[in-house]
Amino acid sequence: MSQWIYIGLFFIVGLIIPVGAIVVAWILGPKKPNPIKMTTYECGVETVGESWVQFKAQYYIFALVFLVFDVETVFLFPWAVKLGSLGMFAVIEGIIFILILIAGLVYTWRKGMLEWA
Amino acid sequence: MTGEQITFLAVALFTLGSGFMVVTSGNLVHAALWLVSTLFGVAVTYAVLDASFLAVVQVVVYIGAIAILFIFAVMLTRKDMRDQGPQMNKNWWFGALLAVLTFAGLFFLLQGWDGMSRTAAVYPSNFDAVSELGNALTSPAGYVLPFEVASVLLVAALVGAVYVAFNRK
Amino acid sequence: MVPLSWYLIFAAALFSIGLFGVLSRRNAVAILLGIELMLNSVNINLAAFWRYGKDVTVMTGQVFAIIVFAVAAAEVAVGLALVISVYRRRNTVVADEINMMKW
Amino acid sequence: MDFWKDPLKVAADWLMGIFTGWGMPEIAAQILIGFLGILLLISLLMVLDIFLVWVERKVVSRFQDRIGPNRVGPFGLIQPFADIIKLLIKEDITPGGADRTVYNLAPILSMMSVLILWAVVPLAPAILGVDADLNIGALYIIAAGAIGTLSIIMAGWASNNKYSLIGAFREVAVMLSFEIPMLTVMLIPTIFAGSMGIVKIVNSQDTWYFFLAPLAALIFFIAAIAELGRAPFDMGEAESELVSGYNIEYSGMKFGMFYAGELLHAFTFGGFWAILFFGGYRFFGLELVNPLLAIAILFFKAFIGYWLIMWVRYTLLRIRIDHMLAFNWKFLTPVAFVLLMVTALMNALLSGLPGWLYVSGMFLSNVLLTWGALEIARHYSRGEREKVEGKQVVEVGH
Amino acid sequence: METTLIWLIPLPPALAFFLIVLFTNKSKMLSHTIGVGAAALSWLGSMYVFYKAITTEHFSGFASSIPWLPTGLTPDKWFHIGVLIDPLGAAVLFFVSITIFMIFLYSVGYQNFGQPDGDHDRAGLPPHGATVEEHGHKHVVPSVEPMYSRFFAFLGLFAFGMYVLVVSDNLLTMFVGWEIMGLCSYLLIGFWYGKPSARNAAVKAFMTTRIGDVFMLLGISYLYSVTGTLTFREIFTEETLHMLAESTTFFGMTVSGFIALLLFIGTVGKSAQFPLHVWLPDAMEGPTPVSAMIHAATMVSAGVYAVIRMFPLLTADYTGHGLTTTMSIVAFIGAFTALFAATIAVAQNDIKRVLAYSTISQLGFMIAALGISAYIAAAFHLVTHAFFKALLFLGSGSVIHGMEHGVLHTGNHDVDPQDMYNMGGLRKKMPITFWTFLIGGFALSGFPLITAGFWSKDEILADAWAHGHTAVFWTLAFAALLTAFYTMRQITLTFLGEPRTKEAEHAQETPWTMTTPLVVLSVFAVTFGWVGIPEHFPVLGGLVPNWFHDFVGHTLHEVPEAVEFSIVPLLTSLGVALGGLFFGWLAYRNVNSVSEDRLQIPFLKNKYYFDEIYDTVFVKPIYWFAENIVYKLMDQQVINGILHLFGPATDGVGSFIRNKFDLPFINRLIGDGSADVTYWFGGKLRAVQTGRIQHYLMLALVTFIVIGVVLYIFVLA
Repeated sequence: MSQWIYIGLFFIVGLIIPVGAIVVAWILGPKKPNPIKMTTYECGVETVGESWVQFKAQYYIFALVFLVFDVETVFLFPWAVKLGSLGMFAVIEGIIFILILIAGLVYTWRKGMLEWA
Repeated sequence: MTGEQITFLAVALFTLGSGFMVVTSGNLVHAALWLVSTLFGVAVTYAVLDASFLAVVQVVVYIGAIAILFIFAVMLTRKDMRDQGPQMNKNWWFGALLAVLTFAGLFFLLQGWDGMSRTAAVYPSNFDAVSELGNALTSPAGYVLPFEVASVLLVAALVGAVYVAFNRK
Repeated sequence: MVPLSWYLIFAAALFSIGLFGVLSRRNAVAILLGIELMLNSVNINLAAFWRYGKDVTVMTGQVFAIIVFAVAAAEVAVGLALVISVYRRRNTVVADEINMMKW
Repeated sequence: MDFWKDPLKVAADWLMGIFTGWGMPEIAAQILIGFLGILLLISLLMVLDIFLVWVERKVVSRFQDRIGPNRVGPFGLIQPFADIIKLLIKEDITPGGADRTVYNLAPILSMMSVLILWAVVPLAPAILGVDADLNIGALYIIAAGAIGTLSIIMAGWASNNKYSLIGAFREVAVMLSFEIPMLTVMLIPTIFAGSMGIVKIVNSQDTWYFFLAPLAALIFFIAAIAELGRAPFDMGEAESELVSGYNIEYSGMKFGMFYAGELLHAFTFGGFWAILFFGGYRFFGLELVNPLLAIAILFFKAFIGYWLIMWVRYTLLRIRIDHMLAFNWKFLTPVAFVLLMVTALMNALLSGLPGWLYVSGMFLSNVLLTWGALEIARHYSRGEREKVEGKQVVEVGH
Repeated sequence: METTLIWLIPLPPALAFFLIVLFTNKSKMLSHTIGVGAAALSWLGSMYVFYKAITTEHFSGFASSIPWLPTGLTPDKWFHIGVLIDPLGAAVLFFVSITIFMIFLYSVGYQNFGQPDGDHDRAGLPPHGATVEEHGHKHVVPSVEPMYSRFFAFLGLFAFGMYVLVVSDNLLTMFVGWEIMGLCSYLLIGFWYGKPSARNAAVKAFMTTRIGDVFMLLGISYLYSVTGTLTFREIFTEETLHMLAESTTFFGMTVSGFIALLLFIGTVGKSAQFPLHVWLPDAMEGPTPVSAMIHAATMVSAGVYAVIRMFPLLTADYTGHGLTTTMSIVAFIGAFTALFAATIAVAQNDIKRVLAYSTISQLGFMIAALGISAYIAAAFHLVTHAFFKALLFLGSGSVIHGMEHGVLHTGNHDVDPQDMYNMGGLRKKMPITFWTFLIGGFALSGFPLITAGFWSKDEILADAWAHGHTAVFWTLAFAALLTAFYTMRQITLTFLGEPRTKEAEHAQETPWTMTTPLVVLSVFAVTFGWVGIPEHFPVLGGLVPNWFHDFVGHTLHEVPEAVEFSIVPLLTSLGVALGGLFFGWLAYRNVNSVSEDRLQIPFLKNKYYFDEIYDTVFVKPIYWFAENIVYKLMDQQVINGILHLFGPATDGVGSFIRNKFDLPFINRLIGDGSADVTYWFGGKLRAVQTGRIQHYLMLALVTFIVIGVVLYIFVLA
């Protein structure tokens, strides 16, 4: 618990500082908005069409693959912590675990999901 | 009213509030972001519960991966940035009613249970929950099988998801 | 000292909120968001039971919670994939319009 | 109690005395002191950050054979402060279609995600941050990174601009992808130290883990650069195509936050590199002499890391995003996994052997693995190349 | 050692299944190698276990179990699953393993391994034959089954189910095996899903057996809720049985009796007893001999096996005089089925349907035997029957295969190779098949003294007589007469006389993979009877000790004493067997076409119109139901599930009542009432069927809450 109090403090301070900076800037800075300023920046060219661009499915796939591997790797942390004291059995276990991960990776790879475009 | 209690109440209110925003806010990206704050609240709850590992994993997995995935999915499944049309279906009020009923029922059942007012045992100092967790997850006497099966499950999910959504055939 | 009941009621409330989301959102993604809330409430319970259990050194609660993490991840992955594939075929994510499975 | 032995401790005790003297309850006083300490630390970090701006500009100009800032103050040392003032008094413009809340929140979170990293940095044997009994330090780093990722996608989405959105997507995709090898190699110090606690990791580094797992250190370094989104992995803000990526719509202090955040982040990761693989504040017992010295050692190591990052940044060209991701998923991640397996195995096999044998075994296994991986990669890439350009005759010596 | 082995026995076929399905399904060679190899492994294992069993003194069983599911129950918080091979199990394992191994071997030949691919074969249809060029002139040869590998995969899964059922020591895993077999029979009956008849037969079999299984599951759950365990050994303890026998439940039956009845209904479904027998004859749509033999020798025996297993439960409240309700029901159904199926079999012309009905009737024998507590006789007949019926089916398959040769040769495809009236005189063409078939037939009809069938059937009759169940005795005796009769009819029509068609002339003997099993099985069909000769039998009695009796007897707590010998049943069984055979030969020795067959009574030929009855009573209304729902849904506008459910439901009740009163009753009585009811249900239920996940969720939740409240109010409070 105790150390979490300090981490909480860190979060608070970590919020205060940037907020403070921005607020100060907001106070000091001039405020003369005009339509031109407010337009979306496109190298001075007029914005064409919705500023929404078609989302490339590939990004989603990477996020998907990441999600799975992220969870699995996180699973490995307790294992890694205990590895020294548990001996060979645990090692084999973990290796099996990782091999299953790799199998997943290989599948995605073979399926051509890791290709861009 | 000890500090711990105040902390808990604050966190709980924050979490529930964000949770409510998740299910009510019209803009889906906002909903996803509210989900993030809810998840963060839950993470803090874990921290209050001394479940350090869970707290961190909560942030890593949920905020780091799941929330991002949600945001991506929202962007992938929308024609433009803004949502149009109502976000609730016609009989949302009935859903609300059921939710309230459920809560009432749970509450009713819970306060019938004698273990409710139990308070936590003192957290043993120099007790390393993580390595204990490692023990539980990897020792044959513990939860080796769930541990391995979980990885299989995840790989299966990966394969399934990739296949369902994006098979290029 | 916080009694166990607070956590359980907190979890129950979160669960109900999620349930409401699941039952009454039109957007399938939003429904999944609700499911996430419900899963989290379950996890809170598990953690609370671990902490308030007879013996803190028995990690069952946490292990269970971690498995739930895995399940949640799998659920999100597959669920969203389904939503997306539906979107690609039917060009909608509104749950009410995904109702071909009638007979 | 000698002030120079442990100044902060002394200061803390002094404050404690004062506060309790004011009739403040023990616990509250502690918290207040902690708060002040953290405030001090973070303010110093901000100052350091401002200084880093100068360093960066100097170094880049030297790399690019320029002089860099040299007008304001000696060696242009005052330049960054001028910059800060400019940023402060600059009008900050919010684009029309922006989603204000999210738009304003993003830079704050971005900065915060860097600052909170320092919560787990053990500065010196006496000043352990809060990590003294936090047993999940390694994961904490990743968790903070997750918040950073979130801030980026928020910024990109909220500023309602094609470029920023694309930039954010790329940035996030890269960060997510490279998080996997990073996590994986972070497991390796964890294995050696038998704990995720940063302090334990540092304390157990009688031999720097770099010598036990050079490959891991290398992978961590690469992944860190990608996490920071700096060249050659700076797809998120590919100036030539995306102007400046996700933060394109930001101006004034908000932009400053992103900028400063990035610099400090780089420095911090230099620090973590040092902590995980180069013994943190430890330097042949020198750290025991005086905490300040220990801090100096840590910062020195961090600086070296930071300098390497800069070196890479200003030397290498930007890599195309598909190459970048392919590199990660098809090379880095598998290698990291294999490395993890090998390390676990070797660790189990070699344990009990005399230290030097253990170390050399580990080292050799790493070297072999690196060599094998590179060989395979070369073979593969040659195949690819031949698919594209037909058979090539590679003369020896070229 | 043995116990570990027993655990391992079921595995090879399962592994084979997965291997074939996942990896080797491309290569026929590999697939059947794996399949047969797996079967062989299990067979060896079973043989070893069996050997161990018979060599142990006063063998009472190998058992081992592991804790599997934590249950809230005290004192032992775990639900155990395990394996148990007691004498009965050993005997069953013995014949099951052999027969299964034989099927695997046999199917290699039957599915024409090694033949060329068919000219126009499609997956899902039987092979049509392939034309091959052979030095100049082309001629048609059988072509290999397109889904060869899949077939072996299914067989493997089936074998797995059967072994699981046999070795399991508790009702749960036994039921699992039971269901796996149900699935497999569905898959194998519908193996040629290209044929509508096969599809329908598969669905029919599945549905019919489901009816039984539901009851069985009910019985199991009830048993569990009463005793808190499902392990045989724990149920069959004195006090448990006593407790069950003492307490009474619905309809004034004892709990034990009631549970036994429920379980028995499961058996009725599985081994095709009287009300639910309709699926078995149609099951002959599957790839001829193999799936047929699954439905003759192994799987349907499983039903009987289940009852034998549950025998202590069945007879828990049996005091020795006066059958209990359950037992009399069992006895009645068994005896009735035996007779009734036999009568149908007499009029069938399809070589396999005859056997199918004879199977039903023989199973009836066993059930009846159990009903009159003739435990050992039933077990004995189970084993012998498995052997000779397997033999007969494989024989018929071989015959059909031979006939198909003929059909292919003449190229006249509208000649049904299964119709016995197209055969005749095959004894010259396929001698091995003939002799083995003859042995099987005699065994089935209980040819005195030498064949196995005689001894087992005789024992049943003797038991029936000795315990004075004369009704059962005479019914069975008459059934036995008919059995002998139709068997001989079949043999005469198929093998004796002269070929009645060109196809029959060109029939030829089948490859060794098919004939070997025949020979092997025929040996058992004869010899296995000798291990069960009653001591008190004149002359032969005591020459060989009644080994089977002692061995299997030890399954029960006290070995049931052998029945007093009496001359009546002996004479009867001699009479019926010989008489039946003789009349069969007499009546059919020179029948040349269906028209001359005096027994083609439409009533028998159409199996007492059972399919038709079921069709009108059950099937049609269900069609109504479905049609209404679907139709209504079509023009149904967007519904707000729950909201509208409440409205129309009440309104529906009102209109329902109005209809009830408005329409004249007479109209209802002669009009199809059931149809209207279903119509009404459909009309109301359609509101729920919106296809919206959220509506389903809401409905589920509402139900859940309601149930919860009800439970709380009426149970907890």
